[in-house]
Amino acid sequence: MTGTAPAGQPAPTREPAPPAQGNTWVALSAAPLPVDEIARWAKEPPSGAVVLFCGCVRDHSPGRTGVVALEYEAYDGPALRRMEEVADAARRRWPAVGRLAIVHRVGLLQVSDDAVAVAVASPHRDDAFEAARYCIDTVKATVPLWKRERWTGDADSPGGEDWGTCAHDLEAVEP
Amino acid sequence: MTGTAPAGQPAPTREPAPPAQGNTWVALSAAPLPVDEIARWAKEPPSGAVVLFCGCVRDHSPGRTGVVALEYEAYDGPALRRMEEVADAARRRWPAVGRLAIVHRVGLLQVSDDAVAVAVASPHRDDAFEAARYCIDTVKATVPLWKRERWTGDADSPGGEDWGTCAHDLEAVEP
Amino acid sequence: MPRVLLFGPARDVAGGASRTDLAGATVKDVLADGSARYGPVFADLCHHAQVWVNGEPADEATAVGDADEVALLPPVSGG
Amino acid sequence: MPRVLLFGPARDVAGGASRTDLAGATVKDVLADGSARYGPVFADLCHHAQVWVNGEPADEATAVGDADEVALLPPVSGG
Repeated sequence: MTGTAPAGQPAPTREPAPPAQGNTWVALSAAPLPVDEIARWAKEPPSGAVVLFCGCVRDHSPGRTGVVALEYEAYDGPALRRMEEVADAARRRWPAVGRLAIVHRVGLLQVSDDAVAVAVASPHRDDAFEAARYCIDTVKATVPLWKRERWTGDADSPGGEDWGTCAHDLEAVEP
Repeated sequence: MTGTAPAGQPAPTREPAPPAQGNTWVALSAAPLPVDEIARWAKEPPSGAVVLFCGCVRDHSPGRTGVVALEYEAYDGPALRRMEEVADAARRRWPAVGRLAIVHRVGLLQVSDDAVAVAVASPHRDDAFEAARYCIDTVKATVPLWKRERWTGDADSPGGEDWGTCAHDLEAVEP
Repeated sequence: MPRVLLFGPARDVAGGASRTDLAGATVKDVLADGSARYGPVFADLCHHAQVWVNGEPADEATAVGDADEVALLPPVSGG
Repeated sequence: MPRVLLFGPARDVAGGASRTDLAGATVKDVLADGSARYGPVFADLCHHAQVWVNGEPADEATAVGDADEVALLPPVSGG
């Protein structure tokens, strides 16, 4: 149940590192997300505001309590390209944005592990907040990623494992 | 030009640490903000979303280029109380919010140093984004804090040091 | 035969395989071959899933050959 | 005499001191004493500053005594 890496598609980086150059850091990570490093990387002298969003594994989901683990899989290459499209679309909408990171975890996660991190830096906080919100909303709508949940039972209900509820159709990134 | 600690008012913590109990971490810090620790502290099992905002020192400000340092001073005790009022007001508006941190730096800061960090965790990201935005906006409007800027000169203009521009009247925290 | 990638719930209706080979010169044919092999649950999933060819959204009429990668993408629950 | 705390630009108009003692039984009297001592720049700043007594917003009529802390808070530029 690991991500499938079709011929010519990069597999998820095990330990994502900041890009050697450029203002955009997009990655899939099979290792725990380097959230501290992402937040630090985002900050540059002209930036007065950095917004970091972390989506992390909750101990519950709609209709399920006692969630203990999640497994994420991605259609790796296309997922990375969609994440890059999201970053580009955010820059078109908020041109003042400086550094921008979108990093999504794949593989097996425990409760409180970070599943996705978005960081946006900009001179002013309006842009950073709005662009970060746009990025996470659009990543969730457009990136081919699936999540399988595992939960424990109790006296009233058995434990189990199944795909996430509330699934929705993949959308395209609006230009 | 350090913060004035009137009798009975706590001075800023040199190295702020997470509260021993409770879901709210409010502090003034004379040391660099422990941003990584703040983001980690905010996360709990029921939280699916953490939004961290960092306001940091830019290399420019309205009408000033080459800013190299800032010095913040607070009316310590009342500033802390106002920050606590902001946290309480955020919880009234977004009751699902879990952990919430508001930590502001005082003293001398260099470019890219964090001046203020806000972290908000909640089960869903709507609340975390909105409450974080509310907290930073309301902190800036209501907390008695002043900033002095130091900038270098160039061929056309001399360097200097003065209070921040764009000053505004202190407001009360709306209930 | 095009390589077919099955993601998320799509694997459940194909015996757990994450990739398979199905015959067909168009996306429609490929899906029909999958339905013949894996049964009505597979056919039903196809109605709700998107099909991408070589990493880009495609439709039923898209022509596919041996060098192509067809991916079956059910609704996502990521993030 | 109440203790008077001067913040931010308020210090600049009082010779750089961050605290001073000024005489007066009300906020208004205290500010008048400051204007007499530090001159019209101080008086002018008072028109734009807030005055808090013991850490809470006050107004000109607020009575103050020896045990009280009067703070002069010019417009803020924090954050």
